Amino acid sequence: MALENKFSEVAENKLYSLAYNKFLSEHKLMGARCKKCGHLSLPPKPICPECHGNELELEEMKGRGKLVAYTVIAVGSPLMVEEGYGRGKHYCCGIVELEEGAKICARISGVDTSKPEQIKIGTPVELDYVEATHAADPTHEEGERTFLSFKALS
Amino acid sequence: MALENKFSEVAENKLYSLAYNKFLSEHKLMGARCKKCGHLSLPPKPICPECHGNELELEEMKGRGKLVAYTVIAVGSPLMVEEGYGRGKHYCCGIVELEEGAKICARISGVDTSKPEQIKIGTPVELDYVEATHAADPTHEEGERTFLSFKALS
Amino acid sequence: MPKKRKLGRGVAVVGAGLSKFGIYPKGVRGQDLFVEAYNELRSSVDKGFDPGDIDALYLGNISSDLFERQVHIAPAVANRIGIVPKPAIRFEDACAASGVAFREAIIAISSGIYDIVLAGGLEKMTNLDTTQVTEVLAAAMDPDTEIPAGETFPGIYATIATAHMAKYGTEVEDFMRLGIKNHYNGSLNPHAHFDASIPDIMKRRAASAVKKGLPEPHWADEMEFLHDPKQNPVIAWPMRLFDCSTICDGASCVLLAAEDIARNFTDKPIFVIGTGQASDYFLAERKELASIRATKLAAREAYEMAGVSPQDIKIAEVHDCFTIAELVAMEDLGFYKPGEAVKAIREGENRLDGKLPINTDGGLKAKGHPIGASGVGMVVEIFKQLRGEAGPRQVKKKDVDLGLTHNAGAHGSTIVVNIFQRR
Amino acid sequence: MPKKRKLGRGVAVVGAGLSKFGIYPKGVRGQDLFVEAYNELRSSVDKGFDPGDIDALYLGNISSDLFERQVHIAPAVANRIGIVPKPAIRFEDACAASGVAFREAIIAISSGIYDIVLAGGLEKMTNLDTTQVTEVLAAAMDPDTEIPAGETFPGIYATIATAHMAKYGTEVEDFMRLGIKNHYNGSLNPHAHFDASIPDIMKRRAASAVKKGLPEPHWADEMEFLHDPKQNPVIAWPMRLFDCSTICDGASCVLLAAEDIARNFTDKPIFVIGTGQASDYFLAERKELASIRATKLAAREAYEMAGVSPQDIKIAEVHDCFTIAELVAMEDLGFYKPGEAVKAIREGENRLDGKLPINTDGGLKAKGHPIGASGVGMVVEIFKQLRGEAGPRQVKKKDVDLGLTHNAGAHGSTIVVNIFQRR
Ligand SMILES: [Zn+2]
Ligand SMILES: [Zn+2]
Repeated sequence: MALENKFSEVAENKLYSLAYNKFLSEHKLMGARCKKCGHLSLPPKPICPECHGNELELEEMKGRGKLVAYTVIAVGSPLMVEEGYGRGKHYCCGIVELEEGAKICARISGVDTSKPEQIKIGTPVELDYVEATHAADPTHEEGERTFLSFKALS
Repeated sequence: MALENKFSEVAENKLYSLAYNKFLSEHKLMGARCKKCGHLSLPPKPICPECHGNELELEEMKGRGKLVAYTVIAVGSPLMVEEGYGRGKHYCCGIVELEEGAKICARISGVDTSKPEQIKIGTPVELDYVEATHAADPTHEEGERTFLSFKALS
Repeated sequence: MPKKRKLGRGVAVVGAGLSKFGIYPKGVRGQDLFVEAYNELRSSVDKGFDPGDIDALYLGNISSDLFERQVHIAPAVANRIGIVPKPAIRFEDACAASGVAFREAIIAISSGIYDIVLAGGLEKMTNLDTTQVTEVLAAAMDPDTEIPAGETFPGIYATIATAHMAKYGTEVEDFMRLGIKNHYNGSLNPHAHFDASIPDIMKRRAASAVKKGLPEPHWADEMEFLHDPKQNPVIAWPMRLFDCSTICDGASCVLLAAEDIARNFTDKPIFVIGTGQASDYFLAERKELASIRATKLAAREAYEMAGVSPQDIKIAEVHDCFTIAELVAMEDLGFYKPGEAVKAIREGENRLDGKLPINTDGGLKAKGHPIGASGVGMVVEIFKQLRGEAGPRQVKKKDVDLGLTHNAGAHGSTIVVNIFQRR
Repeated sequence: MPKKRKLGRGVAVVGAGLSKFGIYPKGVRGQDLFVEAYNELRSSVDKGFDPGDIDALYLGNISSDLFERQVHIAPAVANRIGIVPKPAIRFEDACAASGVAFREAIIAISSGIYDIVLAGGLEKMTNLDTTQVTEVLAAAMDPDTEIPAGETFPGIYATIATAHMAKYGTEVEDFMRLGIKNHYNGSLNPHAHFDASIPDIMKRRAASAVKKGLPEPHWADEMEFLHDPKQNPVIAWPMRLFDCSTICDGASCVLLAAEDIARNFTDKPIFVIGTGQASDYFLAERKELASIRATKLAAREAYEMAGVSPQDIKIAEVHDCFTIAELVAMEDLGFYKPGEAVKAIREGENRLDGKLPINTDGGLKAKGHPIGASGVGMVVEIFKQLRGEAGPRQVKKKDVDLGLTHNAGAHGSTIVVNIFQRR
């Protein structure tokens, strides 16, 4: 009855985190475009930050873009330490500007993390995914998860 | 030098939690009496809530009092569950008013937890201690800890 | 004696929204539920409003830290609902979190720095299991005395209950009567976590037993059902399962506007005419255990500011995290003399059709208690009732024009009382 | 364009106190450190005051939940310092927690509801190890994008640094220069966690090597030392260890009074003449990455309220959680044009004897960053400097009568800016 309907309505509403992450696990990077003003939100948002409209529709990103800022991390986050990164194995994360105009924070592969000063802002990148198994945390069940990553093309 | 001095001054200041708990582990229940107005704080406080004076001195409680309110808990706190209490083994905790006039929340032994309605408010109690070993938590190291308890006398 | 407080500028509630309270999957975030509440609020503002005019977000939340491993949640919520770069603040005073956010929003508008503030609260509790939730809540107790003693929050309120029973002869059945009333109200509230009365629950349980091939249980009445330890086990004597509010997820919000612009948004603004707040010690240090002093002090401040007396209040939402809490609040708010609330409870005076309806939305008991959302959740109900928009649970007596909310944090170590008027 | 904000009633700081910042044993609670700060505040009020006149406690704290497993900490602190039953509220906006508590206290006094408010902050971080602390801080990031990407807070600010380097040609040595300045200032501050300049640290490390029977290391100067990866390892390139503020414990507080009664407490009240706050998106969604928009917006609000321009400011405390954060703030606050702060840094313009001294107390880098205490910690320093009471680090140039504090939460998704005046 009403109770269950209401729950599944929220859970499956395509503009909440749950849906974004579900699409990610299917190797789809989804944004949301405002029907009123055309603004693209990535990840999807339920309400447009530009015009406050609340009719937005999902749009799949093509996955091409360029690196606009980055870092190479030596003292890793707990998640990355769980994957074996850290002091002995640095990793790059950065901000990618997609051809669609939206930017997103993601893992960056295909760069030389031993020479962080040589990574070039402007490097073209293309969408990629990383699968890794993690323990449960307060918002995820235990198991394999898909992580957004971009591969440097030059 | 100054750095270390300042630390130990705070750590050993007898009116903070650290000192209260250290005395408890020596089976001493300490309050603090305001030198200005005579108000007794239990556990000790660094500043008197009655007159705002900040000269207080430690005073050991004699440990006799009466039960003024209580409960018998079936769904135990994580700490008590660690000690084997819970659905199958209920426990009593309550508020004791000491002869010195101050009240304190503590474990209560010597009552029939299967008949909570028969526990009498006003029952005389006397100071007792429980030792139990617990895992580390954000504010305690792993190991044996002393817990304040009062034993019902009738 | 506290000083007589006053606000420099009047404030009104002009819109309100709630998410459905209940249990949502792990991947749903508290901020998603806030969007639900906010969307409902948007439709509630009769004459509409431009979200770009919201000056700030005041958000109550107790521990997204421990429940969702997220901090700095206020700007994240501002982001979700599209109101960046407006200031966004999280307030925490245990279960009074959004009551405090609401009061601070009133104060901010009153100061003149803001004209329109979105005040609300959220909590996503059910990612953790009941034991873990109990541990989170226990973090609001005294780490030097109460936690080592093995106290729990049901235990703290049960302790208050034994003091009240010893002093005034209050009986466990009085607590049960409050649960019956609140569950009935909740059954009329589509936002409630438990939208079922006690008789509804009795029918469901009997049917469920039959379905499982077990003998059909019979209870003479609700009282017999609530005395059945299998159906209503003791949590912390004398508090049983049906004396305790529910652990659930939810969000609430209201739109506040300065008095001088309130009618731009609706012809029926609900004015905040009094507000009060007080703190208190942990339980053992208090002189009186069968009463919550902070409620008395916060209420006095609110009544004096509003220029009304407890007897003027037509409807109230009080903090029934446990049934004993509702009973004690009825006395501390001055609705009844100490020890006399039981008389009203036994006579049904606080039902929907009674002289002073209390917790018409089902209270924290039946509507649910997503802790950070509860304080503003109460305001949402008073807003609806004073406007005559509460649907099947609308109080029908005439002149329901003065309402009160009472929101408690932890042991009642924080209390916020607000008084509302329809003009 | 934001509206021009104003306060209905003036407010002044009349007393201030800090605990010693540093690493305290596990059994010492954040609230104990607050008592230290409060006792110092009590002695700082020239004409004395009656603690019974404090109307409310406004406390910033980020996560006593995760650090100390304690919630509802504000009434617990009120209890410790003996001001129950006054209202006590906890504010959280990540590392801007006490900046927000301070601003809200200003607003509350301005509204007329309170006359005297104690505003402060505390954090007891070191019960957890560095990895656990990193995880707590990471909880302020976007759980959908930044956490899965493996971001950390040094990483977020390092990302801003690469954007700034690419856009303006900023060099890693510019970051190092800020660390050298701040460590020198910290060496003059008895409350600082690191009361040692970089040359002091170089001497200590050389002596320690000799003591261990190792060859004595030599560095030509501070720059060579800071380029030595053994002494100053990369945390998140280009941010190295000495670019990061320290994890430590501490508390801060100030006493605020309405303008009309401020001189009852001291002949040298420091007036709050401007305040501003703004929020922002997580990093990737921002149009500009080499700048923090919320700083610009909060600063504009504060400057307009104060009726002053960035060039009028004589001394500033800016949020240097990482060295790049100080550099970007210098530009966003309007002290220097975009890309031009490096010129001032290279010329030493922000040293104690420079044209615009910044972070005279050592900043978060050297004084330490017990996160919830930092926002009000900055106010404490401006209070002392404007009153000429900063001891060996007192700025000596004439007419240090206008000061600014800039407190950032997380990515700069919350910014609070305040402007202070000695009259
Ligand atoms: Zn739009
Ligand atoms: Zn005294």
